[in-house]
Amino acid sequence: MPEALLAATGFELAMVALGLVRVLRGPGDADRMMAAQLLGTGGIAVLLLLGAAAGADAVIDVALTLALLAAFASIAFVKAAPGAASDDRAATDPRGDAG
Amino acid sequence: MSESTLFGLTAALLIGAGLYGLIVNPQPLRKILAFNVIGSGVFLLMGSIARRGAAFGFGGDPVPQALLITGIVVAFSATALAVALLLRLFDETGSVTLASDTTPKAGTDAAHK
Amino acid sequence: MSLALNLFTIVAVVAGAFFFLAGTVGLLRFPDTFTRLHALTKADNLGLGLVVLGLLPHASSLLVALKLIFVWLLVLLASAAVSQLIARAANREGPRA
Amino acid sequence: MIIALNIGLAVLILALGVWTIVARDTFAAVVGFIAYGLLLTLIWVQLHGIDVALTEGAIGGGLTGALLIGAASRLRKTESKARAERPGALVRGLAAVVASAVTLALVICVLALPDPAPTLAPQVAANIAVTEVGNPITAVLLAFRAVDTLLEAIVLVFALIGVWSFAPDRAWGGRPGAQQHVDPNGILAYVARVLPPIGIMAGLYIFWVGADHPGGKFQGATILAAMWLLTMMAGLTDAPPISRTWLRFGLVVGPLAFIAIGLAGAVTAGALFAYPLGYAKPFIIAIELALLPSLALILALMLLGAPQRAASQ
Repeated sequence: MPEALLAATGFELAMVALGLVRVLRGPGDADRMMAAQLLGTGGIAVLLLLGAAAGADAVIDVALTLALLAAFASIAFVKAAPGAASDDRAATDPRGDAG
Repeated sequence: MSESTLFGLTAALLIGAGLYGLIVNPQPLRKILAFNVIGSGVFLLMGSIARRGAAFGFGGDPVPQALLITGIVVAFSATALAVALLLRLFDETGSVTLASDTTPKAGTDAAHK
Repeated sequence: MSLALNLFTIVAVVAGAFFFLAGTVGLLRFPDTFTRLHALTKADNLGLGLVVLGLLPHASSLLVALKLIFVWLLVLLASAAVSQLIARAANREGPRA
Repeated sequence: MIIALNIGLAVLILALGVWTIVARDTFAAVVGFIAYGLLLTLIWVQLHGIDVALTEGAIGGGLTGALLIGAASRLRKTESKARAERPGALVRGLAAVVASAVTLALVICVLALPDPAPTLAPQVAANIAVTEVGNPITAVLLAFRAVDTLLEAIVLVFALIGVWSFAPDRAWGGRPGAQQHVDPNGILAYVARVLPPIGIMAGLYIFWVGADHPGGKFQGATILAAMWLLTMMAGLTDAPPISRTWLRFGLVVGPLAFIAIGLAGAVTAGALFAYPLGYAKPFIIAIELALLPSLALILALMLLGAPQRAASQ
């Protein structure tokens, strides 16, 4: 069983590595940030699989920490992006509500 | 090859890459980034040495591992300090160039910048 | 019983891996920022959810199992919020191909 | 299988490290560095340093990433000008030679490390029972090498004073960071209402299990700091003026309690930073409890940077 989990870990890691190409290519800041977000989720999956393969329960706490802070860098990006001050208008703007 | 040797060699390469970036990149923020790469390389080297000291059911020598934790936190504080200095320089002068340091007069300026 | 559980784990983890693959391919191949965001957030969280589901039978205690689910719920919350915020930021910046 | 995985991790982190150095765009380099922190966390797990992985995941990926992203966005305008200052081929070549020499020396050192490796694990294993904590890292941090940890806490306070000292005169004693204008019904405010209660519980949990399992005050305090920062970024709370008495007290309560208990050891246990036999665990927990709010405040305020607004605003 651990072998199968390690194989899955390797596959997830390969996916994370492929997602990195988007960090390199961009083209926009939002694309790069998005790729970092995917890496975060993929990294959490890798951690959980590694922990299960090694039988180390403490690894889940690492995943928990990553999950809590996953949004943090992205929110910092959104707040720092040019035009962020107009965020309160974006919500009433019909375009901003489309999502 | 054991994982401690593998990641020890990785650490050596990271330190080299960071050192190159620290010297070559003209932007101060990039120098801070490069410095962080060097720092993490040093941490990784120490961690791989700690891993070699695994014994008595511990996954690694706990003493260097504990020091690594304090090291990571202190590295963050140093980065925060450097970024604060850089942002103040930017607010004050509108630029973050270090180039003027080559002229003698500005060179004396740099000491208290 | 153990064989059935192992089989369940393998099926769920492989299905999760498939969604990670789908998300990554979408992130790389879709033409602009918003479609890429779509691929990423849908596939990615389903992927992690399936991985978590697959690992549940192997949790050593109830607390560990609950923590696993909790990790997934946190990621769901974070990525749902972040994808909307990033989409808004991209909207200001203008989508790029 | 595990070796292939480790080699994959090593190759990935090297690629990201190099990308962080050579990327044209600073923002791209910073995002690369965030991914780099994530991979480093995975590598710490592979090196059996779960405590270190927790710290790196919380600080390297979360706080440092947010700090650098903020700085990169603000400094974007200066980039094209700075790029022109790139040193010539001679300097770059010399730098490459120096960096290669350092790497080569380190590689030789790594390959020549003594076998069996010297280790302090036996001493820790022999003495950990006296401290009554189950996590060897916590025993090292708060019993065997307590002075290091105390000095580190003091370094953090000094670093924060350093950050504050970059405030312009008019903002001295004022609030750090810009005022946030966020839609109170928007998604950011929603996350900042839902996530912090969960995050505070998780932070306290990570702090509490640190006595016997991986975790502890640094990791817990980082999560608490991140939650507080989240409410500030969403405009639900404002950064406090740094001249507030409660704030200043909160910053030093941890180090002061640490020093007090350390000095008390000279009387009760016959040595500085020694604990009376049988009371080690209560004292260790008391120090950790006092350090937790101090560390959380320091980490959050360091990320906010120097004060920018007068206290009355």
